[in-house]
Amino acid sequence: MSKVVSLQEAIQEVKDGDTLLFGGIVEDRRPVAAAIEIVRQRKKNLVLLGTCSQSGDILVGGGCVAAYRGCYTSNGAFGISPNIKRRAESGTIIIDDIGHLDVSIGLLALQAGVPFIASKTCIGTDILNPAYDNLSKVAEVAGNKEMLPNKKYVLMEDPFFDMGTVQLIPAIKLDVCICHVQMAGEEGTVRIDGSLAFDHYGALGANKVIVTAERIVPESYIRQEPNRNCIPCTSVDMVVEVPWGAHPGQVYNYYDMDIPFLQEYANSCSSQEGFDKWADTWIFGCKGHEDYLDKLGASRLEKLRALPPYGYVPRRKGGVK
Amino acid sequence: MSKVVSLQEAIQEVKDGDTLLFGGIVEDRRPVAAAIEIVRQRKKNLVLLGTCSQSGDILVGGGCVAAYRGCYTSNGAFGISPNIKRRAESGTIIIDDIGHLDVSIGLLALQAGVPFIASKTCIGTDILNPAYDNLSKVAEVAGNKEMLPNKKYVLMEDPFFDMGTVQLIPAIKLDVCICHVQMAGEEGTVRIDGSLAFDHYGALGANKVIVTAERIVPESYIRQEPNRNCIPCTSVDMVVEVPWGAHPGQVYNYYDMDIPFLQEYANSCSSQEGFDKWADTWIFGCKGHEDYLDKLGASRLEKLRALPPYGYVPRRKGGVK
Amino acid sequence: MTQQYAKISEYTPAEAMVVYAARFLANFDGKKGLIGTGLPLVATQLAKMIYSPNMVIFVETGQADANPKELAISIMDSRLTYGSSWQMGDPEGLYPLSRNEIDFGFIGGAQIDKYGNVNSTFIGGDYNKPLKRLAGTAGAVDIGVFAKTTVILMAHQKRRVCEFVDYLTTPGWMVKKWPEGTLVRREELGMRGGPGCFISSMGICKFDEGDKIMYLDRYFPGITPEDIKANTGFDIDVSRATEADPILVDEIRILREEIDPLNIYKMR
Amino acid sequence: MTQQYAKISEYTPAEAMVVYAARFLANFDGKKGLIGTGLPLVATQLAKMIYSPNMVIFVETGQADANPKELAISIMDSRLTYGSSWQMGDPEGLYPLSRNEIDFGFIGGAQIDKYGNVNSTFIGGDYNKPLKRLAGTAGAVDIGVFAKTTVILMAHQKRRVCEFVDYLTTPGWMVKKWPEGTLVRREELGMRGGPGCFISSMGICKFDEGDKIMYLDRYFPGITPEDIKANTGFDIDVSRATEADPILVDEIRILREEIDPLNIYKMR
Repeated sequence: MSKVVSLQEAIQEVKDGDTLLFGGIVEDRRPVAAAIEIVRQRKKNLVLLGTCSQSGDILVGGGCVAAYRGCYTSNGAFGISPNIKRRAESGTIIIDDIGHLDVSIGLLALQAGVPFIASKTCIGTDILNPAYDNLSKVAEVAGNKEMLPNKKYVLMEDPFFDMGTVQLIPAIKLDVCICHVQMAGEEGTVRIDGSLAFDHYGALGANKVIVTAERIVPESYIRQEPNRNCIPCTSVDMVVEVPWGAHPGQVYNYYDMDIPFLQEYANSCSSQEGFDKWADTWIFGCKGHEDYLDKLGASRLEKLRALPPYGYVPRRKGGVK
Repeated sequence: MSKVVSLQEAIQEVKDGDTLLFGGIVEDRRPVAAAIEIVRQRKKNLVLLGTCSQSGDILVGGGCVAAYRGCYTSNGAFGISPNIKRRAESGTIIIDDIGHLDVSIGLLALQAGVPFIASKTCIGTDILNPAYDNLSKVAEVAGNKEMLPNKKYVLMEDPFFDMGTVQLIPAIKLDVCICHVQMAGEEGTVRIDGSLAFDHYGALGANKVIVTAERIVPESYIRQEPNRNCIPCTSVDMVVEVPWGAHPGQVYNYYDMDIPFLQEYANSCSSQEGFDKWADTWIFGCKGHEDYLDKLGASRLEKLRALPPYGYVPRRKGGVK
Repeated sequence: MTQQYAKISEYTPAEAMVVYAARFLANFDGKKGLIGTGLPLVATQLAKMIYSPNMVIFVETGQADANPKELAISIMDSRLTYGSSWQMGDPEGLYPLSRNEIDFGFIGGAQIDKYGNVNSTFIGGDYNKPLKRLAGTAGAVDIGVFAKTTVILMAHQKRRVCEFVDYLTTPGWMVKKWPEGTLVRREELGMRGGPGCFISSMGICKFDEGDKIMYLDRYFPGITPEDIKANTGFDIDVSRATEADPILVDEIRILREEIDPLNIYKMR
Repeated sequence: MTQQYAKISEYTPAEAMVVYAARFLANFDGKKGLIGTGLPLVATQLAKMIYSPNMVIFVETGQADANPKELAISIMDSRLTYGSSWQMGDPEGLYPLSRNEIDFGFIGGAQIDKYGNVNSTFIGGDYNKPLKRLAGTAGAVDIGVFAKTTVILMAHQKRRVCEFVDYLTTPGWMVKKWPEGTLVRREELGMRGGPGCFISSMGICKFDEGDKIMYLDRYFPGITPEDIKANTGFDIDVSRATEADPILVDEIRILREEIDPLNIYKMR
């Protein structure tokens, strides 16, 4: 059964107040086109999980995000994600910091269908500081309260291996997971190259899974090598073909970062006016993703195309200069 | 750095009393050649984890195993694993039954480096029956007591999602994990086709990892597609090239089951004398694995070779009859 | 398929059991099932071929939407990999259960009691020196805990269909609350799901909505409710039972010629 | 490489920091390191090229034994995948830490205190309305908890090298015991590892074996211990310090020409 829909149709399934995880991380394999469509459809009060870098920061700038729970609010070499930075510093977004292993283990619990997992992950740090525990504030704005645990964590003594005090980490539950990937079959089977980030955990446990893919291929083709696939069709609800769907980020084996675009984003978005102007050009000034691509121009995109066998654009062979 | 050694050298690293997990499951991708070498080297008091099917049952027949903790003591269509069946029914082996998700979650905890994970896995069943809890007996025979938890499980109320009583499942720790795989690089990077069974969890957390592979390839070749690899070289201690190393079982993309051999094993081993006779022929009657292969004969093996693209021998196209 | 009926002498009890199970699976066309080892694999292969082509098959060795071209010999058979959407390992094969995604689980076993509890661990004697050691849990405990409903397949014999199992491997409707081992209804332990149907070599049993005790729903042609009473280890209610529709010649033909031509599963 | 020394005017403080860090990594040739984002990636690339070719690099986005042919721009850069032994995702990238396999972690940060606690979450103001919001934990908390030793890289400024961090992201030697937040030695919470070395833009600091307080071990050429005291937010012990060996012309040349020719990391 084909699950192929348009980007607009897919994003209509994201509801105000949903808890949401984007696939990819930093500026790699981020579902940027999907994020732009969410802003275009003016979704509200989303709870962003995991990290807030390229795609998440666009949502924050677009006023779609009420709260964020995660471990990373930076666009890597391009600086702290500018929109969430500004909103954090003005106290106009709820942030609940957890660790990178916390996110991993919370999503692992989701994937494995277990309520919690013990670890020493954040012992000794301010992640466990009750004064900074914003979980209940996050739960207040979430549309579906059941997505959030009753408590941020519980401390107990390890009864099995004498490891001392350990932290019980609850599952991170998701209304929606949106992944951008290299290849998907029309029934939803997904193949990813490069880091899987959290995609292979989040997509297996989210209530609704939207996949945007550089290429949609016949399901029979992608099933020729089941060991190479990363998300089963049984976990995917909608598939959308979105070439260059992670631009200005990179997609291993497909294209590299558009560094000037990323720098321009970083510079523009230090103020809300700056983001709004950027959005006027790249979100509201485009009817959809094809318009966005035409505005970028084919020759600009061609320069970003990854070189085999490396999967990126080597610095010494043209490309980004 | 090359980690390639001989099978004899590799198995010398297995110590009496070790807790041991074999890769693969039932009669698929089982390290049978490695099991035979363990019997040949007359290891004692091993604690077998996970399942006891083809390779494990040979160890039990060979008198190498003092205790077993796991979820499956059957050779699938070929009946209950005959040696462990006989030993169980005569009360001469310690068995501690746990569930299949218990094994999965225990090894997941090992892989993730966490002490325990909560689940409702065995709630309501005799797996949790204190009268059948043989964990302390298993710990008594284990060489390295730290491999086993203080308790089999702990019950507690779920503090996060109101799921009621849940079972805390401790990590399954391993002295040794032995996997038989399709392909390994000389530095230890592993590629598996077909089910990964528990290999991708066990090998990541065991203290010592021995990989037997149908083919050892240049490390640079196997690294051309890191996404296709299943165990990183950093987790592997020794690599041995053992073609047909899972015979009489199957290896996806390489060969199918040797059904008459499996049936003969099932029939022979209902008595210890039967196993000993089998062992005289196939273990002690062979100087090593090459001898074993020559005894089987090249033409017999050729008939088992998998047909692309299926990865097995289709019934309607010759092969097993 | 033609609607021509097979004579009772033209098939074995094992074949009848598998055919009726395949028919029952028509209820799950388009649904997600986790299929255990043994005859459930055979019935599923037959069902997928004729009654529920859109059934989505998960296997506990990590295949999602498996589409085996030929009958698997065991639960990790290479035949299950080719054509599947995704191939990981045993843990990933079982997580769909604990994530509550599985509509039905389908298992065999050695003993079933009137509450639908199933035993696949040991029969008789003591745990540490059993009369008969069996395969152990495999995924049967996990299916019984997590699947939305469970279908059980087992030969109908007096010692197999009993008052209470010797060892409770797969939880049915009345289970043990630890540490005391008190018998309680499964809901009391916060467990969903439960056994929906027991298909035997003689008939189909279901569980009363109220007291959750097994009753006879259908008896196979050539078998009487009295036969079933005589072969059941507790006083089974047969008052609601009717005869099952006869087996078709084509069902047996497909089972023998297409599904298990080599008689690997020794059904005949 | 020739042993010709570079003049102080021929490199920047950021370059000095990276070069001394790369030299320090010679201690970990053949060892397993988990490398954080930012300048640690640069120093590691340089070290792998000249001082510790057999260092085994893990990255928190799931590469094992990464061998990037060119400098990664971020922690999930495609450049980290090609040539690695294994590529999974973030969880698998971090589990080697929790499995206690990682010999050294290597991180940046925004603030470090005399106990080696590192802050990469916020500076000034309140958690809910900070003066300066930072990147958050990423893997820094996990490295600080689990690596056998931690190496920290950060510009040396009075507000950055302080008495106690505004937010304790990466645990050093004196950490907070919850629920009260009492300061305790990390061993008291059953934590192994701990910060081994802080390499700044002015010198190299270590931690006293006894009281675990930071002291100056080396100052870079052109910098005096007094400069460092003036740029440190607590009264740092400089009595044990000696001058570091000068930087080599070749180190700077390789850093500029081979490692970061496009000056992506703005070190110059």
